Amino acid sequence: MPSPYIPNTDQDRAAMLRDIGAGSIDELFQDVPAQFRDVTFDLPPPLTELELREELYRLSRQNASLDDYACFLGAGYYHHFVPGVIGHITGRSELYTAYTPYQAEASQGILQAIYEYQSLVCQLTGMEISNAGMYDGSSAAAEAALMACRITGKKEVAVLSTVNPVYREVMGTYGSGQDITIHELKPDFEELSGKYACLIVQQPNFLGYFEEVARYARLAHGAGVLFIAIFDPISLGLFQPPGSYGADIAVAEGQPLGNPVSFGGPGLGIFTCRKEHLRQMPGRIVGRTTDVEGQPGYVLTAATREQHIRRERATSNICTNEALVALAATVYLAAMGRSGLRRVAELCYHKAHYAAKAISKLKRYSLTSDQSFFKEFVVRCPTPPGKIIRLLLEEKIIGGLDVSHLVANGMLLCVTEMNSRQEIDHLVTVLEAL
Amino acid sequence: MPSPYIPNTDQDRAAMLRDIGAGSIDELFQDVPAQFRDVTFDLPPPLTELELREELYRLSRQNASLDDYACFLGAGYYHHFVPGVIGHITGRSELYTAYTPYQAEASQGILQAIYEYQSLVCQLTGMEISNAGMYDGSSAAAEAALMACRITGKKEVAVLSTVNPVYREVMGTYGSGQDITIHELKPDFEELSGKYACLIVQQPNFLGYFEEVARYARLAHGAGVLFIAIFDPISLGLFQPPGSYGADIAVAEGQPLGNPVSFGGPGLGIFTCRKEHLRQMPGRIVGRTTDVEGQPGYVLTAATREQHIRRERATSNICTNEALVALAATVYLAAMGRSGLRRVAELCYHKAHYAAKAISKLKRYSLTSDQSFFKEFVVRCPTPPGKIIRLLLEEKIIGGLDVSHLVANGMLLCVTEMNSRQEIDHLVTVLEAL
Amino acid sequence: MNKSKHYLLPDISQPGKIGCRLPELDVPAVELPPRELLRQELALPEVSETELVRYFTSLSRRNYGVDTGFYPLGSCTMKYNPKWHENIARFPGFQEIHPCQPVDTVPGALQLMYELQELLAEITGMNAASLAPMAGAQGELAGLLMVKAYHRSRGENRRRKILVPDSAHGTNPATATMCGFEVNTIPSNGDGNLDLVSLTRLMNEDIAALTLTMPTTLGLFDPQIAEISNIVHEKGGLLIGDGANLNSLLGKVKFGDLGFDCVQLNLHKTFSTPHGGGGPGAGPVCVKSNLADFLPSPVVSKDKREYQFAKPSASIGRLGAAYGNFGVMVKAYAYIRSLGAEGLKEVSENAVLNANYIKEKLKPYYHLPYDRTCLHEVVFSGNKQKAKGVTTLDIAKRILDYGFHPPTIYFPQVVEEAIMIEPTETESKETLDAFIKAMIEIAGEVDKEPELLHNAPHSTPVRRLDEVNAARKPNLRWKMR
Amino acid sequence: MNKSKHYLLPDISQPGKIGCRLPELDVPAVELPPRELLRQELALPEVSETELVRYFTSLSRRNYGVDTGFYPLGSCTMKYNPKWHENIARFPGFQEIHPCQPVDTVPGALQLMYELQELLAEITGMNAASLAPMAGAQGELAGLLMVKAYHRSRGENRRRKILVPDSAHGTNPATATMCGFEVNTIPSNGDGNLDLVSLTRLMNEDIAALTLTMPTTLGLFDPQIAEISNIVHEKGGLLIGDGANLNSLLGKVKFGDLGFDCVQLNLHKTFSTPHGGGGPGAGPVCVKSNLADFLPSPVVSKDKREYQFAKPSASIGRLGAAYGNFGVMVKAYAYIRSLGAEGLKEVSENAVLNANYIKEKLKPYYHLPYDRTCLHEVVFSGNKQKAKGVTTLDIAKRILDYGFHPPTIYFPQVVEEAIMIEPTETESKETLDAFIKAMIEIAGEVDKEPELLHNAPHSTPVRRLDEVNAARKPNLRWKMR
Ligand SMILES: Cc1ncc(COP(=O)(O)O)c(C=O)c1O
Ligand SMILES: Cc1ncc(COP(=O)(O)O)c(C=O)c1O
Repeated sequence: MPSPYIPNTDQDRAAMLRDIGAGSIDELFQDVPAQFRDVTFDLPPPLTELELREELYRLSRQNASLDDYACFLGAGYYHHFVPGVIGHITGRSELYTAYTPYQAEASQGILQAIYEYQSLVCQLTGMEISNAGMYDGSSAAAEAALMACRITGKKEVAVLSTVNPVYREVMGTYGSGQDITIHELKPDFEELSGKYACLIVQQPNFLGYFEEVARYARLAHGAGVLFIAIFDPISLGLFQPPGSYGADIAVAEGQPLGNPVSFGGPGLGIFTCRKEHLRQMPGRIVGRTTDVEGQPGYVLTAATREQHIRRERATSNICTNEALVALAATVYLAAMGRSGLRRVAELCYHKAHYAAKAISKLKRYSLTSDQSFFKEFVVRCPTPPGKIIRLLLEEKIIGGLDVSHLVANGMLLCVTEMNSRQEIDHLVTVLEAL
Repeated sequence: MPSPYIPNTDQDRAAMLRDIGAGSIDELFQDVPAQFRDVTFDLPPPLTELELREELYRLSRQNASLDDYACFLGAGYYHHFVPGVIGHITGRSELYTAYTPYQAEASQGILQAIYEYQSLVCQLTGMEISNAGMYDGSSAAAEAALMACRITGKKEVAVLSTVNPVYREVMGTYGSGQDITIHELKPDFEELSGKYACLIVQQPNFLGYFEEVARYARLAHGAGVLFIAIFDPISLGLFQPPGSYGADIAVAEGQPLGNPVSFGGPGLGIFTCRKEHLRQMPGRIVGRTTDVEGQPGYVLTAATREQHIRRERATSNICTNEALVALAATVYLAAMGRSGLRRVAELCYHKAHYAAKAISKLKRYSLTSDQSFFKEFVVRCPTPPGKIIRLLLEEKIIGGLDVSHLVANGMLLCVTEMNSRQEIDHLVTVLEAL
Repeated sequence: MNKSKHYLLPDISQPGKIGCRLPELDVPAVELPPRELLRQELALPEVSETELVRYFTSLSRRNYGVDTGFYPLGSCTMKYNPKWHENIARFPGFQEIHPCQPVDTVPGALQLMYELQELLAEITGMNAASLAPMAGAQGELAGLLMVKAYHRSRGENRRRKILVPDSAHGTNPATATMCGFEVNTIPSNGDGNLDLVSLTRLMNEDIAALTLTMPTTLGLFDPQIAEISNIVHEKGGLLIGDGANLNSLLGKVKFGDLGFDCVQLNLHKTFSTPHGGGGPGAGPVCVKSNLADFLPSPVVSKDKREYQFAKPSASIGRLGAAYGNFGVMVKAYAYIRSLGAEGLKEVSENAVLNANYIKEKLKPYYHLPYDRTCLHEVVFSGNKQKAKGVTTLDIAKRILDYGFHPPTIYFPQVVEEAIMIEPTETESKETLDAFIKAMIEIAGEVDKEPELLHNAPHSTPVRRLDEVNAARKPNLRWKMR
Repeated sequence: MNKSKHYLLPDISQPGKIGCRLPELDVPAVELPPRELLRQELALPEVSETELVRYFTSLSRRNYGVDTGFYPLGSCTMKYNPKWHENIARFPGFQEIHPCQPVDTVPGALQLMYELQELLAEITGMNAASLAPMAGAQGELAGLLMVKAYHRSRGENRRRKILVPDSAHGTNPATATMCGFEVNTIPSNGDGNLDLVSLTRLMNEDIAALTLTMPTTLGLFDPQIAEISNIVHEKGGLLIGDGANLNSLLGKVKFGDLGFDCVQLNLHKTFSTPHGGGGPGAGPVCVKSNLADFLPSPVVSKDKREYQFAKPSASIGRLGAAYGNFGVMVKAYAYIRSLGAEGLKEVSENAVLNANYIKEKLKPYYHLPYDRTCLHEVVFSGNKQKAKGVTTLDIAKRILDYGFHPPTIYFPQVVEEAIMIEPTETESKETLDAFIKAMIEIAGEVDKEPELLHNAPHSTPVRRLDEVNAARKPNLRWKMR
């Protein structure tokens, strides 16, 4: 049976072969040495749309979805509210079926949206410039480290031990190619060596607590070291943005801005820095210009940094990024606006504190720190958290992250605007009863 | 908090009131006598999108959806395959947020789509003309009866007793206003009185079996009676269309053409007839024409039949119809095409017969007729079907329709391309075990 | 960017293409029925999914919707529709349920319908409701069939006439005829209100009901409503409301208080379900107790915590094969729940404010036949311009060139060269100002460059279309074999 | 119809508007943290949902996608993407799952990933795969980091160079640099193949690997592949494939058979997940056994019927914070399952047929530097036209006026004034014919009306944009307070 995705008919193929002057399609593969040709492929038989739908629906139903569970899991990916309007806009097929906007005149929609994205991200972070986005938060952090090494000509990177360990691992991977070493610093250092290209701090940190970023910025700058901040974009609705506490480069996972958790991908690497570093920035950048008639328009710009122009001297190899996720973030920031984003952050803050307080009052549970936090915090459990997490599942609750390797019997809990009081109370009741 | 759906701000409102010269919005309601103004409304408090989503998701999950159950229920609404492409096209907001295309130059998309719809429906039915659609199959049938009365100047309508009883009820409602009486005829009559405006036959009939439509057409036309056919559009992939067996008017429920069952609404009333009856047809009609530059274009036409021009002398009061459902049907027919629609009909036919045969072999079950059928048939159950239907539910099967008021212990089963062999076998096994 | 030649499906059809593949038969095939039942040929287009999507996408790009821009089509309440409600209506638990499933497998659906009945009754100040009607006009049909059944039940068979104001929507008289009534038209007076003298004269024991649109199709609230209700009821008639314009009274005024016995609502207008290019809609009817037993079937009733479909004792019967347009009900329900009482009031207040703003701003440029406070819409006349040789049709077409959808024109028929503008509450002052500016510029063009208007539109995918020829030589379909 | 003034979000922002309402706090509020942690101001635009939707809808209408029309952007494989796969990726069971959930609560997700690994390994003829890379370039990064780790594990630390053909995509050399390698470029020969003489000369024990795109970015299959593999492997080097052009070999030829040790795939090209205007993509790496232990982490392993995430014993580590772009994997998996082996073969055959058809038809009009059978794409040169004062850029812009997206231009750099056309298999002969006709007309215009090309495009929402000034005076954002 013909394929709905291949419109040529047998007649078409015959006519085209005739015009080409080839006897068969196989002839067109003549450059492939015979021994490599037409080998067998052991693949499952094709499925029609009807069959595929049933099979994949069944597969998807094996997963416990956050639609049906209360979720107190964060640790880098967050279950925030995604306004319904976003899917309608990212679902506009002129946008999602387009390529990277190389031909500006045919791509003003996407280009202008990226310009909005860059602007909104700058407004949000207080940073001077933003690129069009990287793969995810961790690879953006890794690229930031590489960029700091390029700028400073150094090869050592200092990362606070309170940074998400997975991020540190990704930096390690990225750094390994150029023999860049990643040093883990405990938070309480009082002086910083000038050998480092940069100091990387996460705010709030992996365990949810606020760092003394101003102090770190001072220490870094005092030592001629660039200061890189990894931030939670939602927290910026309420808390100091990296631009105001001295970050030279600031990166983040942009998923919380209007995107589902999606098993951790696609995400969005937000990447911002100070203007002076533009030429060292990785990734795509859109600029505003005018057409021959003087109308405003948008183009990809500063491309001499990029692989397709600069090849082995490019600032990064990144090519395809996460444009559609960035579009969702753009719509999210516009939909929320000044007051909405603040409200989201407030809801997270107060609900998380409500939960923390209630749990800390339980006999066998306690908080492991009295530092300020935003929406995540660590609870010390009476038994290994792994066991508790299992039991919570039976109550249709996805519990926190087991961080007992970092904090004895520690479970990292996250509370967002998606958690109703009822859910939180239920969690507390269940924890108590376990 | 401001509403996302009301963009005016307080300042806007103040400025506008100033320009209007009104002191308050209340002043604008001055024509409403004071005693009627600002009464209280006892409604539940407003919900934000987040809250609404949770509440309605919970409500929806209380319903047993066909995604999670095997469905053998038909009886006028059918669980056929809806190609995924349809939702993407009906989801184009230029189409679904538009009104009826009164301003043709701004509505060429919808107008052209309706022209395609009318054409495809004519091709499918073998009828000469089609309107742009009615509310549903039953109201289309009722309007067909009224139209027959207008054409013939008579007030009595003959309906075969094998027509869907609900359709007969709707005809009764529509007829009651004009004192039109609906007569129920048993299928075996040999002669037809000329007093009837029309004879209405359903093919295949309510119980799934084929009627001798040619004989009925002969009898009707011989008596100067119009012949109206109610058909199943999917059956036309394989079986004779109404245009070929002499229907003067042919109507159908169009839901099976690419639309979910949706608890029975929205549906689509397909309405076709012979060209000579154009001026008596109810509903919107689109025609092809040209613009001042000679380019082809489409407009609403033959509007002098309609309520907004003809008022009390209109052929019907219908105004809003089911345009978006008709669009889905259009895409469906185009996506399926010649071979696809035939395939759907074949799958239904063979699977239904496979199921019927297997059930008829069970000790305590039998078929109640040996007439030819398409995808529906009646099974005589050993106990009242209501009980069996309950028990099937426990096996995640939505059984057939209880028709024991028509056929003793009869259950009307429907099998479509959505029922896999496995599902059918499961049904048979469960029935046997009950 | 889209320099596309005109084509239709048969033009891109080619034997052997397919837009959707179907599974192989997984059971043994059986013999087909006798040949005379089988169809010989089925000439449908054959296109691939790629071509299908491109074709319909390009059609969509030749269409104007609310999401494209301002759509002030009077009487149609073209408001912005919350996007998320579209998703809700597509939840499998709402969309993938069969109307004949045992009711206890769909309690969520019945609860939603029951609560929507209650909400609509509360909003209109009536006692009962049925969601069965599938559009406004079918709601009107239900209303007048109830009127008929009501009078019959009281032995008053002589009431064979319906009074209909001259400004009424075409569906009102058309419905009366469908119900076997004779239509008597009542004129409007100089203020745009119902002429009470005529009403008093015409109202007698032959009259079954007066159908009244409130606010009227002139966008006006008739302040005589209490008298009207009295006059009609005193003679034993019923007052039937056309509630299509409820958007301006939402959360402010109750139909029940005004004396109406029955009113149909257009969920696809007031309750913000998109129009779909002409449907689906929904036209629930809300009634006072006197008509409750006659409501169309089914209604949803509640007994303890169980919901059931029920047929009112003297029901006029069914209007469709199922329960009405459930998919539309879901969106309307979502809308009401998202707004609450306060939100509904904001809707009507802003709708009315917007209409009055346009009225004041355009009054110096276009003739305003009824110079008084309006509600949700304002009706101008193009008379001034007509005198200069430019028709309302020309103006409407010219508006297209400014990037707006034109208002409703030539309706209501009581206003010559009518231009009926309904901005709705979902439009911002900025949008209104841009529209007002365009309308003023157009008024200027009438004097300076009338040809610009005669030849408008200039910027649409097609130019002005020949409707006369379309009607004279109907081309209603293509043919292919 | 859309005569719209240019505006940005701040232009439609007004204090007090909101695009999405949020719930009230349902728990007691607590004290906020110290003031120095709090932000003073947050200057984001404020717009209503109506305005938001209109704005972005209008942006979409100023954009060209595959669903709008033919998009023959060479090297990018802009094929039509099955619509239903979009829906599958949005199933809550795929989209609403958290990467840190206990793995036994997401067995369906792990099974899908595991099977996709297996399917990709089979399709490429390799032994193992990791889905971690989030785009093609990151897959390349994974490949060269594995090369580095591999040689290190064997103590061959001196291999610090990568050979890269001059026709290679920019990501190839850029990746080599990111991995700390030095890049040595190998020229192409007169046939567009790799110059074997140079390869032999440059290949030595300092070379870690040759990265080879196959088919090449010239759209050609290099028939010397067996020799190339031998030369590289004999000196202990690895052969690393850039599999971005796999679309032409799907179901026909296996990378593993050709001698490759590693290849990255671009799921967003070959496996039909839409490009999203520049992502997300996915760039899985498939490797022979020699590299399997080095694969980026995590991979999914299967033990009896249990799936687990695993870290290969000598893994280069993680490339991202989770498991790669799962949402993209779902669509690619759906695509492979819907096509099967036979379907994949039809894809490549038709892709190649379409490219050769265009090649033959346009050869008389545009210079064809390598006049031989091509695979998925054909590279012309605009040299002839350049001689007449019309550049490839002019031609590309003129193509826009004919309603098509232009091909890739000025790449690969080995061809002067390159015009790189990749039609893909999802285009019909009718579409190709229309494009060919346009290209021929444009060739005619070069002679007759070169100004038409210099000033092109004429019909796009904006005319030709000033890129030089954009780069010189970067305006990269708006500001608002
Ligand atoms: C005042 C009025 N009444 C009745 C109707 C008819 O409603 P529907 O189109 O839903 O049948 C309309 C619709 O245009 C209307 O504006
Ligand atoms: C040949 C080739 N290699 C590599 C890449 C890079 O892939 P990605 O854009 O997914 O990073 C591309 C993409 O344009 C390509 O065409």
